[in-house]
Amino acid sequence: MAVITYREALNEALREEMDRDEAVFIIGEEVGEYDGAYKVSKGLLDTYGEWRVRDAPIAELGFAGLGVGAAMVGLRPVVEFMTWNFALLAIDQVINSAAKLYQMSGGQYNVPIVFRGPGGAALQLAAQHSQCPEPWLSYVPGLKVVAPATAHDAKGLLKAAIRDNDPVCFIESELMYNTVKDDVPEQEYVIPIGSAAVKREGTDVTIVTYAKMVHQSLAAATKLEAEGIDVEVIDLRTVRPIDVPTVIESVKKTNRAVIVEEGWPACNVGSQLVDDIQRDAFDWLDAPIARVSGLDVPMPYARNLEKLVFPNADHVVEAVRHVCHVN
Amino acid sequence: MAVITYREALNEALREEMDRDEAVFIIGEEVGEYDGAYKVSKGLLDTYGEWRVRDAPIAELGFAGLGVGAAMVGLRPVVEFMTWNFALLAIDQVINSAAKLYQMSGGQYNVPIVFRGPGGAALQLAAQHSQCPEPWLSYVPGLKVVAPATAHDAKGLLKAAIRDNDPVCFIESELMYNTVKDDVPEQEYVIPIGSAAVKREGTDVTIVTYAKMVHQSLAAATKLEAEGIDVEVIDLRTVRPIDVPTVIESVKKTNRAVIVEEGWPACNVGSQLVDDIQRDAFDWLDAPIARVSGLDVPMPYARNLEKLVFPNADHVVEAVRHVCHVN
Amino acid sequence: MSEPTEPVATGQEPPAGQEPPRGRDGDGMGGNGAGAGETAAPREPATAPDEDRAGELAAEGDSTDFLGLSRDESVELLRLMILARRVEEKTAEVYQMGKIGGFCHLYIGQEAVAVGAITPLRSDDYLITAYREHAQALVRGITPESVMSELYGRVDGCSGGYGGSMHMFSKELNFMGGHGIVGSHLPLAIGAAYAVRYRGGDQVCLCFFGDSVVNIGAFHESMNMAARWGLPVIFFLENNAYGMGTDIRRVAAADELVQRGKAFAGLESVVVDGMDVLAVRQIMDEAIARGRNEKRPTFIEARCYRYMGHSMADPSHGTYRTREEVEKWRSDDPILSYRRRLIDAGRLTAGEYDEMDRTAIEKAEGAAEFADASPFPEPSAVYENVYSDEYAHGIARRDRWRKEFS
Amino acid sequence: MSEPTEPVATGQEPPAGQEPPRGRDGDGMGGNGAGAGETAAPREPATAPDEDRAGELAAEGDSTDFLGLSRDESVELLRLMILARRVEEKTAEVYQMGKIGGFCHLYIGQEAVAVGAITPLRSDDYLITAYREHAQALVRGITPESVMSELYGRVDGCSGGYGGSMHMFSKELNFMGGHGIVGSHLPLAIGAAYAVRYRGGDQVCLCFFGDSVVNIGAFHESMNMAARWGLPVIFFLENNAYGMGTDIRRVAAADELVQRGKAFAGLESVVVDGMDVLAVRQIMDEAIARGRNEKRPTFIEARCYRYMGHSMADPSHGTYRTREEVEKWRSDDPILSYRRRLIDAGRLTAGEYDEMDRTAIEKAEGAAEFADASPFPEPSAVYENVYSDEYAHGIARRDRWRKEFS
Ligand SMILES: Cc1ncc(C[n+]2csc(CCOP(=O)(O)OP(=O)(O)O)c2C)c(N)n1
Ligand SMILES: Cc1ncc(C[n+]2csc(CCOP(=O)(O)OP(=O)(O)O)c2C)c(N)n1
Ligand SMILES: [Mg+2]
Ligand SMILES: [Mg+2]
Repeated sequence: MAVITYREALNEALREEMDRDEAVFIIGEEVGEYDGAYKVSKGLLDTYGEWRVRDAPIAELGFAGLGVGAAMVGLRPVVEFMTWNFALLAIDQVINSAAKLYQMSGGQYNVPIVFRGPGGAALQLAAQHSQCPEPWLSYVPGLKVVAPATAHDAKGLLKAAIRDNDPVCFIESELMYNTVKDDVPEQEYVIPIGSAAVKREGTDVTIVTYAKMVHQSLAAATKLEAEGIDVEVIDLRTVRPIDVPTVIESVKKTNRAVIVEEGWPACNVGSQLVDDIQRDAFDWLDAPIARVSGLDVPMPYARNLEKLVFPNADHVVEAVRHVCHVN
Repeated sequence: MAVITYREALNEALREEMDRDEAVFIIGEEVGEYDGAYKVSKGLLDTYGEWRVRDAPIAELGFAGLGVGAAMVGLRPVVEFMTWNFALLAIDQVINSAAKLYQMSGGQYNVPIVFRGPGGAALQLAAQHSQCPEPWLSYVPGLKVVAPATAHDAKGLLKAAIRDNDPVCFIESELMYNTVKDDVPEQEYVIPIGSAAVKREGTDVTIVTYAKMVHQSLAAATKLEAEGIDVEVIDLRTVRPIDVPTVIESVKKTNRAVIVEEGWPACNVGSQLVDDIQRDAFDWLDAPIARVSGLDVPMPYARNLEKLVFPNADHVVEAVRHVCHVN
Repeated sequence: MSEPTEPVATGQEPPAGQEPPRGRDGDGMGGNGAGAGETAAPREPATAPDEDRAGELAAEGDSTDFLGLSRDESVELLRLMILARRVEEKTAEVYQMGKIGGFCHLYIGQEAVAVGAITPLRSDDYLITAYREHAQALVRGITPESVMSELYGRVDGCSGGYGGSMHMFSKELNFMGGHGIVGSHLPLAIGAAYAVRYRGGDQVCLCFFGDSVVNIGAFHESMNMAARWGLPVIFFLENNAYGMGTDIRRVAAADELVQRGKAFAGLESVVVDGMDVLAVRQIMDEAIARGRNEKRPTFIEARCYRYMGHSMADPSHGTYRTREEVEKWRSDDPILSYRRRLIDAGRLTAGEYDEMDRTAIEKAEGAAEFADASPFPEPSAVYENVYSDEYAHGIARRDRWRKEFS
Repeated sequence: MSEPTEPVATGQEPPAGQEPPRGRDGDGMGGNGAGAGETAAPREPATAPDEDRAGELAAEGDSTDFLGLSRDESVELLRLMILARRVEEKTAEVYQMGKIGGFCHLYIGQEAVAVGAITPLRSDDYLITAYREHAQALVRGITPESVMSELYGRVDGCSGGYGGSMHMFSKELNFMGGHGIVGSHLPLAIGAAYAVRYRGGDQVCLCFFGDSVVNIGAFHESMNMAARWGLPVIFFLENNAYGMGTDIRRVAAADELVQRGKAFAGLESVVVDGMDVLAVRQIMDEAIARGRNEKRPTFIEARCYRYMGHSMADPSHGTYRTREEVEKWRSDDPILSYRRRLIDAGRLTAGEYDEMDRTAIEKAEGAAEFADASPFPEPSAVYENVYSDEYAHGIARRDRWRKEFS
C-alpha cells in the first residue's frame, strides 16, 4: 500500500493500461508536451510518443468524435476534456454518436471509449467553469458515468473504464487532484463499474452521495457522531448505472435517507435516487428523504457567494438532523 | 373560438408577436423560403422579409449564438431548431451563454430569446432523431422550459415565451403539429410560464404529465373511469419552473400519484417530481409514486420495437391500477 | 425495357398541376405545405448550378481509355449504377405503400459518385457517410436484401432493424454507417484514419457528405486535424446543390465550395464532375494514392444533383427549384451517358444493357419480397445492443407497468 | 520612474534556477507541475514566431504622420497602454497576495492591440472578447476601480462581483464581455452585428479572440454567416503564438493563420503588426469603414505576444517556450517603441512620459485600495440576476438545510 494523490492514481491507471494494451491512447488539449492542464497525463508523452499521447487543437467536438471513430475500428481512446464544461461543445458526439452507435448498428460497432476530465466547481471560476455534468449524462442510455471520490477508487475505476467495451464518462475534480490522498494497493486491481461502496457504517440514517461530497458527508458524519447520530455513508462511485440494491439495503436498515450532491438541485442524480428509494423502500421510510445540493443558480465569482452555493458538511448536518427530527 | 391545429397555433403566435414587436425575428434552417421544415413559420418570410425570417446555414452552434448576441443588444430572437436533437450541437450556447449571461454580467445583459422546435420521437426516426431534451434543460438555472400539449396552450405559451426577458426553451412535437387540434380564442391571450393546468378533475389518483403524454394520460383516464377509478390529470405545461403547488394540492386530495413522460427514465422531470411530492406530501401518500416513461434505450427504428419504447395509455392504466392496488 | 431515368410509377413525378405527394404522415421533415407547383426561383440571384459545373472540371476525354479498366471492370461500374437506381426506385415504391417508416432519402441521380468513389477502395479501407446512404451501402457490397430489410425494420437488415434508412452499417465490410446529424460523422472519419496511422497501416477512409456540411463547425475541425497530422482520409463532398430546400449558395459564402479547403495547409482540394463515373474514379485513384502512400488527406467536391426531393416527404421540385432545372440535370443522366460511352467504345451492346437492367429490376423486386418475409425483431430485442455487457440485462429495472415485459 | 517592461517585483520572472511560482492552489489551470526551468523547445520544428511577423506586415513608415492624429490624441494612445500595463502589473501583485481568486489571464505585452483597436471605435459600437480582457475593459472606459473591484469579487466591480476576471461587462459602454468558452463569443459578435443591420444602423462590432480559436467550429460558422449576410463585424485575432501551452503551429494546419479567412468569399483578411499601436489603429480604421459603409466583415490577424504565462498559474517560460524567446519579444515592447516614436517626433518629452507613468501607477494603486474597501455582495445576492422576473424569488424553494437562508 502507498498513499498517493487522486492525480497520481489516475496517472498510474493510465500508465498501467497503456502498458497492458497497445490500443489505448490519449487525446486532448495540453495532454502531451504540457503534461496535461492538471498534470494527470504527466510524463506519458515521453514514454508513449505523440501518436499515443496526442495534443489536440481546441476543437472538442472534433477530437471527441475522432475518439469515437478510432474506437469503432478497435482502438481504446481516452479523450481528455480539460474540464467537462467544455465538453458541452462535444456533447453531440458523446450522446448522438458514442452512446447510440452500438444499438444503431445492430450490435456491430461497440464504442470502447473513455471521456474524462474534471467536473464541478473549483475555486472562483465563475458560471461557465463550475458545472456538474453528471445528471445530463446519467439520463442517457448507452453511457456509463463514473465519478470517484478517492485515489483508490479513481485508479480502480479508471482502469475498469478503459477496459469497458462501452463509452464511459469519467468525472474527476480539480479540487481533489491534489488534496485527496489515500491508500492504493501495490498490486493491480480493478473496481467494477456500477458498484457502490459503504464508506462508513451506521444505523440511524443513510447518506447517499458521490465524488467531492463524499468527503463533506464523512465530515458531517463525524460531527453527528458527537450528537449521538450514527450515520452510514454510501459512496455511489458510479452514477449510471446506480447501485440501487446497496442503497435500498441501507435505507431498510436506517429508515432515513439524505442524498448529497454538488450540482444543481433539479432533475439530477439525487432526484432519481429519491424515486428509487421511495419505490423500493416506501414502507421502511420514517421521514421524507432530504436532499442537499448546490443552489439553483449559476456559480457566482465572488468568494462569499460561491461558498453559499457550494454544499458543505454543515448543510449535510442540518439535513440529517431534520430527517432524524432533531431540531 | 376556432378549432385550429397545434401548428397553426404556433404560426399565429409568431405572427401576432412579430406584428406587435418589431424586435422579434426568426432564424433557423428552412424557416423562410421553404416555410419551415414543419411549416410552423409558413408565410412569414413573405410578410416580414429576410431580415426578420432568416434562413440559416446548417450551423446550429453559430446561429443559436447569433440569437444570443442579438438578444443582448435588444432584439427578441426566436431560434428554430429543426428538431431539438440537433440542438445538442448548440447546447453550449444555450447553457453557457444564454442561461448564464444575465448573472455573469451582474444583471446587465438579460437574454430575451426563445429556442424552439420539436422534441421527442416522431415515427421511426431511430436513435439520433427521437430524444426528449427536457431533463437536460430543466437541470439548468437561468433557463425556462416549456412543453405545451394543446394548440391553446402552445399559442398562449409561445407568446409568453417571446415576451419573456429570459431565455425560454420551447419544445414542440412533430406528432402533435397536425393531429392536435383544439379551441383557441379569437381574442389575444397569454399563458403565464410556470403555471400547470388541471386538464381533468378526479378524486382517486393524480396523473402528472406534460406534452404528448397528456393525451395518453387523458385516454387512460377515460379507460379507468369505466373501472370506477376517478383520475385527475395535471398538465405541467412548463417543466422549469414546475408548478409544484398545483401538484401538491392534487396529491393531498387523491393521495396517489403517477407521473408520465415520454423521455428516458433516469434523472428526468418525473424523478424530480417524485422528490417534490414526497417532500411536501409525504404523509398524504397512500402508495409509492409510480412513474411511466420511455424505456431506457436509444430509440430503435423497427416499428414494433419503437412501439414498445414509447409509453402509451395502457402503460398508464397499469401504473394507475398499481398505485390504487387494483391488480 | 427502357431508360432508367424514366421514373417508375411511384408517383414522385406528379403530372403538371397535380399536388406533389407527401410522406404518409403528411408531414415528414422536408414536407412541402403549400400547393407548390412551379414557384419562383430562389430569391437570391445566382448562376445556375450547371453553369458552375462546366468550369474547371476534368475533361471527359481524360477517361476515354476507361482508366485502363478491363471491359468487364468498366461494365461492372454501369451494372452497379443501374442496381443502385433500380433498388432506389423500388424503395420509393414500397415507401409509398407504407412498408418503410421514417425519413427516406433517395440517391437517384448521384449514382456516378457512389460507384466511382467506392469501387476503387480496397476491402480493408473504411467508408463512412450520412443518411443518404442506401446506394453507397449497396455499392460497398451490402446485399439488396439486407439493405431492403433494414428499410423495412426487419432482423435481416444490415443493422438488424435498429437503424433503418439513415443508419446502415456493416462492420464486416468496413462500412461505418449511416449517420443522421449533419457533419457529425466527419470527426469519426478522421478517427478511423487516425487509427490507420496509429497502427502503421496503409488503408484510407472515405467520407461522404453533402453540401450543407461546409457550413458546420465539425467540417473545419476535422479538416484541420486531418491536414495537420497527415491522416489518410478522403473528404468527399457530394455537392448536389441543395441542403434540403436550401440552395447552398444562399447560405455559403464561397465562390465555389472547394474554396473551403484552402483554409488548410496540406489539404489537397479538387473538383470533379460527379455525373461522370470515370472522372470520379480517376480523382479517387489519386486521392487514394495520396492517402495510402503520402499519408495526406484530400478534399473532393463532386458536382452532382439529386433528381428526387430531399426525402420521400419532399416533392422533387416546386418550392425551391424548378422542374426545368431538374429536367436539365436529368438530361445529363450519369447512367445514360456512361452507357453511351460504353456502347460507343464497343464495350457494351444495347441488348446487354437491357439484360443488366432487367436483372437489376429483378434484384430490387426480390429484395423487397425478401424484406417483406423477414421477421420483425423479437420484443426482447428492445433491450439488446444498448450495452455490450451484462449491464444490458439490468436496464429494464425502471420499466414497470409494461405488460410486454412483466 | 522606469521602463514599464521591467517587471514589478511580483515574482513572475523567477531568477534562473528558481522554481517558477504557482497559483495559490498550486494547481490552477495551466499549472506547471515540473520543476521546469528552461526545457527543450517545442518538439515540432517551426520558424520562430517573430520571423513570421517580419514578413508582409504594414511597414512602420505607413504611420509616421501618426495617422493624422493630433499631438494629444497620439499621446493618449501611449497613456492608455501604460495604464493597462500598470494595472495588470498591480493585478499580478495582488493576485499573489491572495486578493483575487480563480483564473487570472494578464494582457501584458499585447497593449498595442487593445489600444490601437478599441480607440477608433465610436461609443455606440459594440465590443466583445474572451477571458483575457482586463486591459480591453480599461481601454473601453471601464474605470480601474471597477475592473479591480471585479477582480476582487466586490459589489463595485463592473459585473457586480458575479463575473470576476473572465467575465467583465459594461452594458453602458457596449462592452459585451468577457467570455470563457473558447470561440463561443464569436457567434454572439455576429448577433450584435446582425442587430445593427436589422435596425439599419451603422455601428460595427469588434470581436477579439486568441489564436487557438482558429481551430474551433464556432469560428468558421461565424465567419461564414458574417460574410454571407454582410455583417459589420471585425474578427480580431490576437495571435500571441500560444494557446495556453501550445504553440499554435503545432495544432493548426495553416501557413499563416490569416489563411483561414480565405475559405470565405467576401471576407477581407489582413495581417498587422500587433506590437505597433499605430499600425493596428490604421488597419482598424479601414475595417471600421468597411463595416460602417460597406457592411462587410473583416478578419484581422495581429501578430503579438504575451510576456506572462497563460494565467497566473503558468510560468512565463519553461515548458513550452524559452526565456530567450520571451526576451526577444520584450525587446520590441509596444510601449517603449511607441514612446520612442513620440519623442523622436517631438510629441512627447521624457519628463511627460515619466509623469504619465507615475499617474498610471498611482491609478493602479488606487484601484487596488478602492477594491479592497469595496464590500462583498450581500448573501441574498446569491439568488439575484438568475432570472429577470419574479421567478427569481421562487428558485430558493428546493434549497433547504441552508442556515444562511432559513
Ligand atoms: C445538425 C443537423 N441539422 C439539421 C439536420 C436536418 N437535416 C437533415 S438533412 C439536411 C440537409 C442536408 O443537406 P446536404 O448536406 O446537402 O445533404 P443532401 O441531403 O443533399 O444529401 C438537414 C438540414 C440534421 N440532420 N442535422
Ligand atoms: C472550448 C474551450 N476549450 C478549452 C478551454 C480552456 N482554455 C482556456 S484558455 C485556452 C487557450 C486559449 O488560447 P488563445 O485562444 O490563443 O488565447 P490566449 O490565451 O492566448 O489569449 C484554453 C485551451 C476553454 N476555455 N474553452
Ligand atoms: Mg445537398
Ligand atoms: Mg494565444
